[in-house]
Amino acid sequence: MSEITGNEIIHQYLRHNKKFPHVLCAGCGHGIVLGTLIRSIHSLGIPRDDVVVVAGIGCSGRLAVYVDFNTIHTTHGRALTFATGIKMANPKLNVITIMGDGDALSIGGNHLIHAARRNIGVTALVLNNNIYGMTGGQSSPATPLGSTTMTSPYGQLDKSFDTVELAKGAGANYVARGTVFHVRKLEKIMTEAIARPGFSLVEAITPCHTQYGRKNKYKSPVDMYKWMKKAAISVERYEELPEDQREDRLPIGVFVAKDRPGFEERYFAMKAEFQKKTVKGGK
Amino acid sequence: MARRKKRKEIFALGNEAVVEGALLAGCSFYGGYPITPSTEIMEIMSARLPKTEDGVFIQLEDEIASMGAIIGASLAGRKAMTATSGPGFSLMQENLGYAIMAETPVVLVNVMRGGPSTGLPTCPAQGDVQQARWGTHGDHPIIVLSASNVQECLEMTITAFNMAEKYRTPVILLLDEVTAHTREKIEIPNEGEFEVFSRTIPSMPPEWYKPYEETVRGVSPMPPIGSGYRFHVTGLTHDRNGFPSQRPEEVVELMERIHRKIDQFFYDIQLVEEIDTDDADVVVIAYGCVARSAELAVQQARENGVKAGLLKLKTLFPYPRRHTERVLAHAKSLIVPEMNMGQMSREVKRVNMGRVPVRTINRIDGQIVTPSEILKVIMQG
Amino acid sequence: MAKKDKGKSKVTVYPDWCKGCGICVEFCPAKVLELNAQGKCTVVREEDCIRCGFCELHCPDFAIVVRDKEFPQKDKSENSDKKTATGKGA
Amino acid sequence: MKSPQELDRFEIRFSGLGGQGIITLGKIMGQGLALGHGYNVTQTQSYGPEARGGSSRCDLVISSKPISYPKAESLDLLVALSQEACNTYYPYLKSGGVLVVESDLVKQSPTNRFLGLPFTNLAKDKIGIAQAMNTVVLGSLSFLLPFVNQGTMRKSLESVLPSKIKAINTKAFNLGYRLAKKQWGDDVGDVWRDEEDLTRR
Repeated sequence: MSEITGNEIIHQYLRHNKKFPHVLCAGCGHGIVLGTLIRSIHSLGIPRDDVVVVAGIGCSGRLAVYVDFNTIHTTHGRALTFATGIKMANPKLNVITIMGDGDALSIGGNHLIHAARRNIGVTALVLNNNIYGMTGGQSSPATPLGSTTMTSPYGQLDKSFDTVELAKGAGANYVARGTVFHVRKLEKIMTEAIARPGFSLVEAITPCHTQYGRKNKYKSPVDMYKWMKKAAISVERYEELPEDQREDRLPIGVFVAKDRPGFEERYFAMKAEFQKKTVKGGK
Repeated sequence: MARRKKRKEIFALGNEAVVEGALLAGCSFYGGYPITPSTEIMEIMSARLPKTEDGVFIQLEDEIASMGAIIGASLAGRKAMTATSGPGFSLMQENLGYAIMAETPVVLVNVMRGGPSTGLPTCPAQGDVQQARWGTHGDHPIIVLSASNVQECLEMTITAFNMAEKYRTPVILLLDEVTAHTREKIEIPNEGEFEVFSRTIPSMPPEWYKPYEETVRGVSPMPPIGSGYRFHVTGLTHDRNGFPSQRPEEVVELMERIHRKIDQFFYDIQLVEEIDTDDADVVVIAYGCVARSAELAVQQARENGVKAGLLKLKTLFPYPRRHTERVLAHAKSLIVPEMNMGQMSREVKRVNMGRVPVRTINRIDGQIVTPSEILKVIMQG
Repeated sequence: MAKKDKGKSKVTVYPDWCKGCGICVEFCPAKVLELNAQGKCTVVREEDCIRCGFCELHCPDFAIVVRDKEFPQKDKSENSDKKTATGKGA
Repeated sequence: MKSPQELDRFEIRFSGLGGQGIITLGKIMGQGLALGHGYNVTQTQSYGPEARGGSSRCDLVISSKPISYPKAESLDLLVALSQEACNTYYPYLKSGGVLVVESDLVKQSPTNRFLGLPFTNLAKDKIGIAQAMNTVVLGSLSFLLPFVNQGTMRKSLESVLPSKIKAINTKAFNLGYRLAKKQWGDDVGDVWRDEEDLTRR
């Protein structure tokens, strides 16, 4: 490991011909997630030519353009479908998708389920800010019950979707959650997620003060970070809490960690079998 | 011509011939979702591709994902395709637009069935012609090809891949249920008897590479992801480097180039077959399985003393205007039979500009337009 | 990082990139940073920095760099393209 | 291989119940005529609900010239292996066309001019498996149709079958051929041997 740390590493990976600061709002956590992703890839020593960042549409989709990897900004909800094609076409690549909560859970929900079920060797980052930010703050599947948004002016009527439970249910190989307040922990799980075989999902809780916070009693971006600091609790400690104290707490950490071979590994193993047979048959 | 090696003959379905053509063209990636009447393409691919050297087959969760996956595979350097029908084609429109904007070569085979909606799943129709042209939103060029018999299914699939790679664009091959589900004897061409075009890859140092550069041909070289040329791909309007841009001059440059790269090669893209058109008074303009009926009708009309001819469209879009104008030089009337309410006759009328009467024969009952129906209209003079 | 590192750090803020969200100012345990009149982060008590790294890790705009006072310039190209691949694809 | 007889356009429809092997029969015969005999052949078949729901149909158009219109519209030969199929498709038989029926399953023929054999029971009793019925039909038709060369068709049949069931199908094919010759008579195919009858259109 090099002695240089933090943002100096990140600066090396940013596209120097792009304009900074980036387009995201002041205090938006997405930049922190991007920084964390860069440090994770750096710490794994993966050459940048081998990294493919596939982003969806929305605020999170804008991240891809800033980093000097192979970057693809796809259509709304479809990042995982492009990623699946890329991984199958060239399994040597490290394919990482960046999606928002509306992107991954609403319009792209089916793709998420099947990427997990198929166990395709892709790392999915779900940047959950509880809102559709880019389009001006409409409610998303992750918007908490009772929250005020542009499309739920009288309060969100349904319960927010639990990304972790969804991924677990769909059979993902590795499922973890972190927040942009607990950056070191987020970096650790992100690094692990990228290094694992098969499908890994990391939900990063990242606040949107502009579209969500302001309308829901978080006066400044800082208030949202304070909320994360207070609400987040390690999954181990969360499990020990009695039911009635779990209400407002946000378990973070690793929920599932398996090592099942990825879809692409199984596919290419099957192909290798055929090739062996042909060689044998040929003699 | 030199004496050629005997070609292998097989008795194959139209859908099977598509697979043969795709493999000959170098297709090594298929992503799809089953739907009648295109399913055989997928089934045969699932058996064939894993046994080829680098072939990848994957069944996706829906048609949206199928398009996404083949675009991803194409960006990673593969010749990729999918096949679908009716409702699946509707779902593919979203990412079809992405492939146009990101200039990603892919081949999309749509075996048309009756619509709208679930429609007539197992009956033929030609109702997706204008959807193929204008289905995805925005102003865009597109190449749409067609085939009217099983041999052509093979040949036009090869052509579709070649055009996709040459022009860095998605190419749609529109088949119909009849053509796809007819078995016929076809000849598999030997290596060297047909052209295989593969996208050019950049040969300059990566720092100097621009993925969307203005070139003479309008098409930039395209490296596979992971080969050292790191760049950004987006469905947003972008500059020459691929980065999003809203500057009017850059938007115009991009949009004009993606139109121009198709427009200036009409002579290469617009394919037709002319049967007895040279002296024809009555010219039938047809495509797909209806062109077969028309061929018989034209032949029978000639036997009955009427100078009839057939202009068979193999390229539907960009519409072969030049060829139509040539037959208009002497034709006294045009007949456009098709299995829809008149989707291609619009294009014919547009070129005709009222010069000669254009008569249409339209069937939307899931039945093919028969030779006798066409003959009847021809004989009306 | 521990208190023994106190005073050994150089904290740099790039005002062009700072959007003044105030996260660094709020959570800095040694109150090294403040928002200035333009609303941008400035270093006011550099000697109190305990090198916890919070500001650097949490700056969404990559606008803060904390490095050693004694060695302000590091070889920047060193780690840009390490070819020791690990992880999924390798 | 040289075509044994000039054909303008000869249309056959195989029809019956799902599971009788009708599509396979049509495919094998089509392949034999296209690749073995060198004719132009188009084969189409029923798809969709009606194909799942019990009835089955498979058409062949055979010609020495390129075939423009691929579907059968006016049948020269209708093979009906069920009563329902016979009722449905008899109207499509052109005048002078020949009807071949499964004589145990088609109890009421719409015409007294038909050729029948109890194909299913023949397969069951003489071959030992009812599934070989379609091959018995193929054998009979190879006798009936003057442009089909028995040896070529048998070879073509054998080339598409897995080795496990090759012998039994060859047996079924020969049985069909033999019985057709015996029951229908040597001159049964003469109706198409006449040049004038063959060159319509």
